[in-house]
Amino acid sequence: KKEEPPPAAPATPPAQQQQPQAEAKPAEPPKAKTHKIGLVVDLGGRGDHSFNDAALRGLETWAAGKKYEGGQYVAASPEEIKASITSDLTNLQPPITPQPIEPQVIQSKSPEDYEPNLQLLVDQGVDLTIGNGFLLEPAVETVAKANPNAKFLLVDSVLLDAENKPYSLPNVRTVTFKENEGSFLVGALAGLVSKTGKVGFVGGMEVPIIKKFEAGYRAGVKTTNPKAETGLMAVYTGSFNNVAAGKQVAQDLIKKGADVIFQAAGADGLGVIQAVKEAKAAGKNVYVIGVDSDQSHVAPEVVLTSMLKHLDLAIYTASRDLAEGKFAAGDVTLGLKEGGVGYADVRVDFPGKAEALQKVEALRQRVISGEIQVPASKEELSSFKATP
Amino acid sequence: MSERLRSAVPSILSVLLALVVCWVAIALTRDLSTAAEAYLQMLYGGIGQIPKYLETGSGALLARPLGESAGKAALLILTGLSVAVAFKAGLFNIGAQGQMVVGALASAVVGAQIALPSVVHIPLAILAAAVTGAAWALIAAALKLWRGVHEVISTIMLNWVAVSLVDNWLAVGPLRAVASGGHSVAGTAEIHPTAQFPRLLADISRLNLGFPVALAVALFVWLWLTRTRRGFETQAAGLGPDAARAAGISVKQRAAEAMALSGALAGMAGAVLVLGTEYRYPGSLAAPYGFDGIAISLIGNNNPLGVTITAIFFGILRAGGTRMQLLGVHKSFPELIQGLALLFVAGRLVWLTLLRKRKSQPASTEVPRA
Amino acid sequence: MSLDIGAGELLALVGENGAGKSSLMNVLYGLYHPDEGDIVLDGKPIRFKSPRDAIARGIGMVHQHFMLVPTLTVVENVVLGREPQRWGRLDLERAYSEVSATCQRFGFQLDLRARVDTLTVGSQQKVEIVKALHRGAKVLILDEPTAVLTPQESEDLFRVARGLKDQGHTVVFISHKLREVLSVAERIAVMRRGKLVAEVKAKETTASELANLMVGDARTGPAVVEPYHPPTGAVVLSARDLKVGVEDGSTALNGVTLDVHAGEIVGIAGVDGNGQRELAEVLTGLRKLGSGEGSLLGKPLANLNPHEARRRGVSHVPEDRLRRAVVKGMSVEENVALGRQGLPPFAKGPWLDFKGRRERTKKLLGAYDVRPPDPLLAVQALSGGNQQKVVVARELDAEPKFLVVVQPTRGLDISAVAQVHSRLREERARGVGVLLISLDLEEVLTLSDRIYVLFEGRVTGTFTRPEFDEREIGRRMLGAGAGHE
Amino acid sequence: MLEILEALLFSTLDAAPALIFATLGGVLSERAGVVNVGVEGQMRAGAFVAAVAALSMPTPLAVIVGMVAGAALASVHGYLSIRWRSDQVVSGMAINLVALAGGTFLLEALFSPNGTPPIEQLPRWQLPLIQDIPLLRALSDHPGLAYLALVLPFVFHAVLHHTPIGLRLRAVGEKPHAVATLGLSVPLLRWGAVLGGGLLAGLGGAVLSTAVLDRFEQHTPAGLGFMALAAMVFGRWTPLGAFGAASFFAFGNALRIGLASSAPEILDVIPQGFLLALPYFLTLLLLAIQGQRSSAPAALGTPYEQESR
Ligand SMILES: Nc1ncnc2c1ncn2[C@@H]1O[C@H](COP(=O)(O)OP(=O)(O)OP(=O)(O)O)[C@@H](O)[C@H]1O
Ligand SMILES: Nc1ncnc2c1ncn2[C@@H]1O[C@H](COP(=O)(O)OP(=O)(O)OP(=O)(O)O)[C@@H](O)[C@H]1O
Ligand SMILES: [Mg+2]
Ligand SMILES: [Mg+2]
Repeated sequence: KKEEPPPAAPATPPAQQQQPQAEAKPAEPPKAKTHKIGLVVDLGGRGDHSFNDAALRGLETWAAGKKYEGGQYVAASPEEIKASITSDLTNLQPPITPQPIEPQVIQSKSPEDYEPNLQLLVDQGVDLTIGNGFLLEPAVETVAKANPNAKFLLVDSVLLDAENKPYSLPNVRTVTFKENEGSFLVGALAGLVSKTGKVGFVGGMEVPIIKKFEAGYRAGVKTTNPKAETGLMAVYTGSFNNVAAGKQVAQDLIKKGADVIFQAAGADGLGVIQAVKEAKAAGKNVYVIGVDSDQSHVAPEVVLTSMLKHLDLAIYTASRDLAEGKFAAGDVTLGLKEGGVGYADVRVDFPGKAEALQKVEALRQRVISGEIQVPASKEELSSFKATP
Repeated sequence: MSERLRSAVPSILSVLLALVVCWVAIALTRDLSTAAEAYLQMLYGGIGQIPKYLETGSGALLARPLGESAGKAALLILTGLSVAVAFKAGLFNIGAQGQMVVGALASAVVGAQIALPSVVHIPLAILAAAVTGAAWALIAAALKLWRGVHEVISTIMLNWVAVSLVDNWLAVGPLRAVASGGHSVAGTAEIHPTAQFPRLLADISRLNLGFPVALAVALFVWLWLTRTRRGFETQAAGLGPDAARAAGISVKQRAAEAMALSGALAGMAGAVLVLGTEYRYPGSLAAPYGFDGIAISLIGNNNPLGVTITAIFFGILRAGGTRMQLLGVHKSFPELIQGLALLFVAGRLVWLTLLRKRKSQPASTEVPRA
Repeated sequence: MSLDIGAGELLALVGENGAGKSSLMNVLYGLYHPDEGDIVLDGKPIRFKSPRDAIARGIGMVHQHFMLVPTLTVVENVVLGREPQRWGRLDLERAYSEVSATCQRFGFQLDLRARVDTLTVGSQQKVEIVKALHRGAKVLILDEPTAVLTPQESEDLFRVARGLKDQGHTVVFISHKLREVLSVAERIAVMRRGKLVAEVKAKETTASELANLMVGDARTGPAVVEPYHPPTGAVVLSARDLKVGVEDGSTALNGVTLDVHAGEIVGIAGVDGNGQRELAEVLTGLRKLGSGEGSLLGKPLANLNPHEARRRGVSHVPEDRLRRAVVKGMSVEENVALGRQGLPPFAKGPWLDFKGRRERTKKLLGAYDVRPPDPLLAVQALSGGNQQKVVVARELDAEPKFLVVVQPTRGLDISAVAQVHSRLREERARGVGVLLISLDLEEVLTLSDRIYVLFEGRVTGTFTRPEFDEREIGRRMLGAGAGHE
Repeated sequence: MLEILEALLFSTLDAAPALIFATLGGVLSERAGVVNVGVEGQMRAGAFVAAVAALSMPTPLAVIVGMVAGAALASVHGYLSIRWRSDQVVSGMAINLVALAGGTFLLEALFSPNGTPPIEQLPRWQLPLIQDIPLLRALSDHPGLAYLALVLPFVFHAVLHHTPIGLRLRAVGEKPHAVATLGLSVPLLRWGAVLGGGLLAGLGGAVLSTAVLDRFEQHTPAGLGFMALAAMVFGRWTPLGAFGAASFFAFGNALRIGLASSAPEILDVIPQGFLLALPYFLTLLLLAIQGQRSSAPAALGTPYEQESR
């Protein structure tokens, strides 16, 4: 094994990079061992304001205390780190603190690149390799089997065998989320906020995971505003990378009277936010609910809240575990109870806000207590009894 | 031979110029040493970490990158040949992407839905991809030959139709893989192990049957084009349709054949992807290999040997380009080099004029137009 | 080369194909640029950078190949480039009135609002002239204006030309038709191989003197008198009442009946565009027969295709060399193989036989004196004459039973012409039936044993060598005798 | 019902302008006889540069800068295809690939891989009278360029058929040699058309990043340029036909979206993928029925050589 300098340090002459670790290691103070953690993001890439940015936040900002600028890492200030932590995690114990960790992020251009990219990180000698997104499941599986001594974290999927049945490997930790539970709460809020009694949902491609968002969302709306659920307009854009398509879909929903729209559509979702922003500017009273990350910064005036999916927390936790030597394989499922999903601070004002938030909080407790079983699919939804 | 070498000069110069331009681009956005290091890393990523290998003697350090390069090269060889074969018949096939999509899907379906011994399963899956790709391309050929619809337009349309139908319907609808417990999986069901290309170096590397298959296909295309009567007729039909017709060659038939072969090659690229590494249709083909094929074909002078060399070169750049990210250099460089190289090749006549020394080498040996 | 053109004269320019007539006129018109030399207009040397300058100096040109935009109307074509405008808008009404004024002044009758592609060739010719006159041309250059006109239309045209001359215009016209040159022009300039070889007054010369001047001393005197070869063999082609339509719906062949026997050369005489091309295409399978019957080498003519034609033993030296006869971008040897690419020595089964091809090509290049004799050279790198030799060599090497040759010597030099002619005679001696289609009546008269005259898709005359009568053939070529068939 | 129609109309009007401009750009270039498969690349250049420029200048000005960028890329195409008589399809594809990779590179180098920072969007015009009339109010609340897109095809049509320059343009695409013999410069006319086409395609791209969105997004224009080619052929190379075809495509897309929200049952019968493929399929069908040769400019794709006949 060998230790390499930080990936983008320009001060390091190329020659040094190939130095064997034997020389480099004695120079290291044995205690504060720096752990290298590699992350392969899926096709959405850096800067999606959503899924991948959440993962990058967990690794770069939280675990390593760094930010990525112009192709290199610089230290992030404590304020910046603090600002990146959503309120539901501020009281986390122990609090989020940067660890001696060096991130190494690789972006992928196509599905067939996942596997070599993961392998490249393993070859670079990282201590933990993270695959972000269910698209990477087959690749993580293969690379983990080929490198039994390396540790892996698979986010957003469990390992699936050839028949697509879940199984586990001794060197892979997987984290999945109960998106339906978070979606349930934002759905409940949407039902309470909607004045027109019409709410919308915009999905990307019609894949099961997005259906899970829809089911939870519908259940939430049904709980607080049963009428709105029957008229709920759910549209799929057919893509995750076409902002304009998302915008057009949202415009259509707004024209048809929707005043709260929840989007789970990758880049298309940014188009949804755009459409709502423009409608607001034109004098309409409309809101959008973000997804994965707190998307309030994209358009503060219209983002009601965001359904948080704490990939950041999952990655941070795994990184910290690694730094503390506690990293263990296994399947982790994060729901409301575990703080793995939730919703972001509601920063916009609307009549009856306090009351509405109270109701949503009450629902949160009922989900956590197990009183409410949030449906995760269309079938479960049909048998779901809303109890306000 | 020297004649052929001379005709490759503009392409070689174009690629070199593109490499220089991109090097300058890295140097400008970062700094000189990063630029130098980035190219070195790209090379390591493409052909193996030779220094480290010499040090450690671990074969995987060479085999792995080479396997990746070979995988990319196989795809580029096939799509490049696809475009080149159509060119030879005077047709511009912009539809390799769509043909690859339908071919990939077909091989994924055959690989997953049928259980057969490996010796039959693999050829059958490849055949399915080739036939589907050919059929898709023949739509464009039919429109061209019977209705005069320019193949550039029809193949662009067919690309969209293929992607819409496959990615937004079949791959997320009837052919979608289902996971127990509501888990999400991308794409279609996994193919049977019997349909998977064997790995040539066991588990060290992803080097698989795809690369030798692509080379064999390139050899076949070369033989067909330069050694057989049919290939000769096809080239004549492409270069001079009127003269070819007067010589008793059925120009339409040769064009349709070439287009079918072109589609079959693109379809096989899809099969190489599915059977070689993905083991399923992956939901969508994010990389535009079909469009890359255009660049590869033109840079490779539309000739099977040139295409193969170009494809291997860019396969190395593509596979190695990922390593540039270790330095924080952008992931788009291999594509940029390829695009610029094509642009410079499009200015072929500029090169020839700059280089013209021999008068008997007419300047008008250009890409045939349809 | 130097040439003086006087104001207000009617000058004819004659010369063989490729003598440089069009090139010279294009230089005068500013379209080509002279490497050396000057144009002197009204005593002042000038340089034309583009036709714009020439037009501004009152030079107008009607090109050998029409320069009209088919999808535009007559008036649009006429005003193109100097459009009347009003507030930046194209003032079509003013254009109509101005153009019709021009037409009236020079006595043209044209439907100004018709799209040009709906007009007859004659009318298109008029549009071209109006175009030039409308630009105020004082010098009008007409490049082979009568090549595609009916005699009637030609008459009209020359009436116009004389009228123009009377109004003080200078008219230069190029023609191959010596008769009309003599009757119309005042002065005649003769070009040969890019040089001016003579200037004569029309009244002081004769057609044969002109012809001698044109072709040079090598061919002075009457053509070699050939003995008559009565047909020796069976009928190879027997065609009855062939009719063929062309793309624009008109009829190109309108009931042609002819026979070709083994061992004779049958010539087709006629002015360009009277069905010669279509006849050749039908007999080589390139064009579908409309109606009529025929047998070619013992099998029906209907449903012939080029492949089938070649299988039966038909060889074809087409007229449009670079388009139909050779494939640009392929080497000489590949072009030699064309048409027989599947047969020995060019192929072995489905495989190409490179060795056989190379040997055969070398042999042919030597036998036909192609220079340079390099089988690997790109065919377009050969000169036109050498390309033609390659084509002739290839077609004769196939040992045809029936040979269709169209314009076989166009653009060839004298020795090459002689070579091709002797090859054709050899083929006849070998018992091949040869159909020779040429616009060069001289050539047809020299080689043929029998001549059919084509006019507007009909045979207007049949002649056998002992009774060849050049004047009568010429009359038939211009339509005399139509309807006798 | 009215609401649905209104949504449909609004959606169409919002999405159509970029496509209309790009299609007109294609028409302009191709009417002069220069094949323009590089529309996609020119749009991408326009979209990117406009968004970058808008970071430091008023957005309307940035749109113009974006147009110039489209023209700059088109000039590469012009240089290769007019000056050097390169194959026009090849050089068009080359600029597409360069714009695709180059745009990605610059985006990553200067901003973030996913897009530029947000810019100030082009203002939307509230039309005073119709704002409150149901249905008609769908015409209000669009950026100024949307109204330009409704007018420009007619202006283009008028220029093409009623001005000298239009006449010359039509002529040069049909028979360049005829134009040359009249003393007009074929290269000059073609250059003008190619650059004009680049300006229009650049405008189409700029619309995407400054009016439809408020930033350049990494995938822009996501194939819209190729769709513009289809619209151009569908509209038989005429400005009004292009307008109709582009509007039809935009409408078809809006209809698909509208159906999903208004009549979700339909999607159970006809899969989304079918509806997505519909515009392209229809274009193919129409081309198959009418054939293409009839309407394309006769000299399209043929490099012009001065001294040839
Ligand atoms: N653009 C050109 N470049 C080079 N050579 C040319 C070009 N145009 C014509 N020529 C050659 O110049 C010579 C004169 O051609 P030109 O067209 O002037 O002949 P012409 O006397 O008009 O013959 P015709 O009676 O067949 O019209 C020919 O040998 C021709 O091949
Ligand atoms: N495109 C070309 N590039 C290079 N060389 C050429 C090209 N075309 C012709 N040549 C060479 O120039 C020479 C003259 O060609 P050209 O066609 O002018 O001959 P020519 O005098 O017209 O002869 P011919 O009477 O046989 O037609 C030829 O020997 C040929 O090798
Ligand atoms: Mg699996
Ligand atoms: Mg001439």
